[in-house]
Amino acid sequence: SFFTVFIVLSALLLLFLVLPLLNMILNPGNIQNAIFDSEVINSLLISLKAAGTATVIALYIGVPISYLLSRYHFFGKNVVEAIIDIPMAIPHAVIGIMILAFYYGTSIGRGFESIGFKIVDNFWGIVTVMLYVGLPYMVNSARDGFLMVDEELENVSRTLGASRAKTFFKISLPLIKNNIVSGSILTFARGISEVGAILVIAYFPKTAPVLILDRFNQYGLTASKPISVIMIILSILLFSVFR
Amino acid sequence: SFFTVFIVLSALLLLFLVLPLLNMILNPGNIQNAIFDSEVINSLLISLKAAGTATVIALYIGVPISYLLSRYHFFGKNVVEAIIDIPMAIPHAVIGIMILAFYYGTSIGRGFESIGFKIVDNFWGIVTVMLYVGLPYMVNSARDGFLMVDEELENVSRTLGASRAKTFFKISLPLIKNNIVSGSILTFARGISEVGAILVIAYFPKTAPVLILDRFNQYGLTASKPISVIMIILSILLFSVFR
Amino acid sequence: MLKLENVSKSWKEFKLSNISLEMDKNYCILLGPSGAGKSVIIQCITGIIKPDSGKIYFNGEDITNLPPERRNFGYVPQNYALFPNMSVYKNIAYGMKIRGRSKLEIDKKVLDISEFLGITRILNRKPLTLSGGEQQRTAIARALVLDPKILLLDEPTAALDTSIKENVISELKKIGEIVPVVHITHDFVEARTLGNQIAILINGELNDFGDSEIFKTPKNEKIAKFLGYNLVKIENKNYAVAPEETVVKRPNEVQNPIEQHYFGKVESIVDFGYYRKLNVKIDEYSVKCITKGTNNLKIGEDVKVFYKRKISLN
Amino acid sequence: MLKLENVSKSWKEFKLSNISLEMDKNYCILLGPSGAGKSVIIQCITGIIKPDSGKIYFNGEDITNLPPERRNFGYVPQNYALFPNMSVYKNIAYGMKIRGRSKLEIDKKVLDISEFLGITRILNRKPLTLSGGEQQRTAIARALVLDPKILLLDEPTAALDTSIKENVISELKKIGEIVPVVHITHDFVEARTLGNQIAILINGELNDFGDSEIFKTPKNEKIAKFLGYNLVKIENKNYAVAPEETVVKRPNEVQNPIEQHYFGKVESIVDFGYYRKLNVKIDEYSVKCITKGTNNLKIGEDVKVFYKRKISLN
Repeated sequence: SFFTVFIVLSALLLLFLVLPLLNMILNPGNIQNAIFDSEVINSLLISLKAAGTATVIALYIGVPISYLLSRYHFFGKNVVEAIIDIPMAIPHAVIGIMILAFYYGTSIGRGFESIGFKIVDNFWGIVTVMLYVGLPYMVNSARDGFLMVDEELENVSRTLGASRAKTFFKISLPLIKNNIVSGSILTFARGISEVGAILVIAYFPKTAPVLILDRFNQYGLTASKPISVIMIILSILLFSVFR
Repeated sequence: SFFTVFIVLSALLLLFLVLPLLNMILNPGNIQNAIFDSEVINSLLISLKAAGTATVIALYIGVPISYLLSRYHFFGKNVVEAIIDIPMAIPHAVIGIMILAFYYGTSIGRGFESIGFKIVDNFWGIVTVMLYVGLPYMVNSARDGFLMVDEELENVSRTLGASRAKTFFKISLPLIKNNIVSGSILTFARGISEVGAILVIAYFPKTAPVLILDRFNQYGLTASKPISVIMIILSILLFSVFR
Repeated sequence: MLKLENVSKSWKEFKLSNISLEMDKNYCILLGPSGAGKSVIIQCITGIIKPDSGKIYFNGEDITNLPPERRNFGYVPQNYALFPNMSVYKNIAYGMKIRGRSKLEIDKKVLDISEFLGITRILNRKPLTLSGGEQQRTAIARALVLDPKILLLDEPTAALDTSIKENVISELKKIGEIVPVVHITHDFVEARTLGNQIAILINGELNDFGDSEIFKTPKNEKIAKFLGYNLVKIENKNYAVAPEETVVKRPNEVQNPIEQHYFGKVESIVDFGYYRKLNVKIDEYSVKCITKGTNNLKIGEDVKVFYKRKISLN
Repeated sequence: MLKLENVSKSWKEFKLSNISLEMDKNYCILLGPSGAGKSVIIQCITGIIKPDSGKIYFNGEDITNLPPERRNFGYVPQNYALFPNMSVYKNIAYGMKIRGRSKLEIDKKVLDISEFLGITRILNRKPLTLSGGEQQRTAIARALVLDPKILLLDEPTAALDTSIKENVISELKKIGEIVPVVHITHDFVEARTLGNQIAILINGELNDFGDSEIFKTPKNEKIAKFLGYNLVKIENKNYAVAPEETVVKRPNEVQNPIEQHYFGKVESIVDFGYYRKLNVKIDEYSVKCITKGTNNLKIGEDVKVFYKRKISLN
């Protein structure tokens, strides 16, 4: 019947998604080796540090615009919203090419270079890429939060004597704490997951995903499995917190 | 004041996101050459065909489960929802390793191989990866749609003489048309954007993102720009339809 | 006609306990406060949800396990649930199309029922563009066009402007003449005006069942309280006194000092225009009284209260 | 005290045109149907939105451009807008904390106001766990604790159960004795019971302003219609007749045949218990009449209708 067909198709989908993961976790290869492999540890540290840095920056520049977008209507608002979605629309490898072309091809980019801000094969290049791909997640999470905060709360706060800024920090921001946390986790997760754009901008210092590809290309599947399992565990931990 | 700071930070964010894109579109390099380059055309066709195939499959196996999830409460529902989010949680390169390890390392995988279903360096490998990373988008879009369809509509339809299956096809499905379309676009876009997992499973036949990385590594930035611009235009078109 | 036998059901936060009820072929009202489980009963009757135990019979036939699509009961939910992607015409025609009726037959019946309900001129509109009253008529038309064995209405006036409520009540009276109706509501006015049979449901239990007399003589304290009676204790016996069956006077206005009366003080007044509602403090009880709108008592005045009728609650 | 001078404002779908109004230090009601722009006026008074043109004065001082945080007007929105992450105590204390008052002073004032409003025992609860009535008291306490110059209430009973509405009205009367109130509503009962000054607002325009006499003598057709009067034409002159100022009798019951009367037919009856509302068709007009609940006329009966009072509407 109708129901049976639906349940069978659903089971198929679930198996397709979960079996590769289960197989990986049950046959992780030699994890011990990986844990004592300084290249693995370094790549993980670089991934975490870069993603963390990008997340903090995203917080500071992403929350203000999400507040403005949730509270005000202005001419060109949909253009602004479209700009924020750019990193989600464009293939990752292309994003790398775009950022590199901007850095090398424009006076602004060369200006950054001349003051010593390097991105090619540099930690800050990784941060730049992670920030670029992660910002939409931060902005969208925070905006969804602000949209759920009843504007009357802010109105009442002002009639009770709080200025606009005080109202933002005492009422609006505390109320979207959960959205800020989940926006940060998504931005962070998006960052450590990125590989396409990083391959273009900064093959070195190697992030964990780059190292996985590197090991796979040089030594094959078995060599890349243990690092992959570590990444899986890390990602699943992050997502459990998110939920 | 409070406002000024917010506007300045917002402007900064917008410039950061839009300038690389503008620079790329204004300095696309030699596009004409790219259009007459059969390797470029082939890679684009492979990307589109694989993403299209993955989207159609996602539609058939993704919509049923999203209906069940939106209508029924059952034991273990949150486990099912977590499984659906796996492809979003795990870094792309790792997904490639996972799928490959499953294909080579389990009897199910070898079963597929023995009946001639190949994934390594094969079109169907690309489809498999694209389906894997795209499914959550399809399921989540369709589920959001079904959740917005008032259950009373289905109840009334049944009191008016329509069976459960008729009600699904005559009432519920037509009402979430828009969600199905946007879920399909997101799945398709996610597919053509994927590169990390494809690098592991199927370097050949080259998809457009793989070709971009390939050209970049072999001939440098200038050689990879025209294909990138084509991908940008394609992605923006897709996203405009989506919005 | 419709018979519920020991129907019990837990559903979300609601719980029906052992409802037994036999409705005749007329206008039946299920009256109860919100959260009493009224909607669960109606959903059990439609067949959308199955009772945990108990049986439902229609004209003697056990329909407990019959799926909704095979009952032909008209159902109009509280929010009307019009199909938003279909025109009013297509909404009304939906059930007949499902049954595979001919284009001609559908057209004729849809026009007939639309004329009866006065919605002919909105047949091409989409539900979202309609007023609440028009949406309701469409939903009723969609049910009636199939000549249902019974029409089930879930709080039909709850989503409407108060201004058109009274018209709708009169319309429903007309509809009740062509099809048996089961109508659930928390509104006493609807129940009084429409109900040939009235069942009172409180906390998932059936508390009384009868004709509109049940408003006049509440059977027990729970019902009396629900219906807005004052519960008073006189010489250690409990009585229910309707607010409109009290008389409040200034002490010096009392003509007949033999009548039994109680001294009190006016605590609050709410002015409804045609009448006023007073709370009068008598001993430590607060007694609700209804007086004419022309009465000019003030808050804080001492008064004498008479009960024109007391209903004894054993 | 509070004076609006030619205030105009377009805001979302609402539009205020040229409102001038001077409110004294007492209980003022702004009465109007939903969508009349009542909320826009109150938001202009709080300072949350600025009028497009016109001035607002408080005790003679022009406050049109003063930001809300410097007005000290208490504001209680329709949904109460309690801060959901703070306890009742912290909600009430919020304004004093912002002002940097001492812990001791805050504690004392919060307890005082909580006692006055009877919410001492819920001070540690979170808003989401409160009933509608408790939420409202908390919102009022949060405003009153700052000794506001005026208290602004936006539809204070709209979000409440009908069962506690009457109590709330009595409470508001008490509050009105300690602080001047501007209260907007669409509810005639609130307006009649509470209003010392009543302004009638229809379609963003001020239609009448005065004391509760304005219910008795509608100034023009628009107001009469809004207040529920029958508009009747007698000898080519227009009159407003209140439904409660009609008498409906069977032709054979009429005692005094000299009185002016009209023949009609009962079209519909709605039974409110204490009274009944009839629609009587007279010529082609439908006239709303209120009769006693004990009246036993039936739909379709021929009747004679008398008007006890007619208000001439030039």
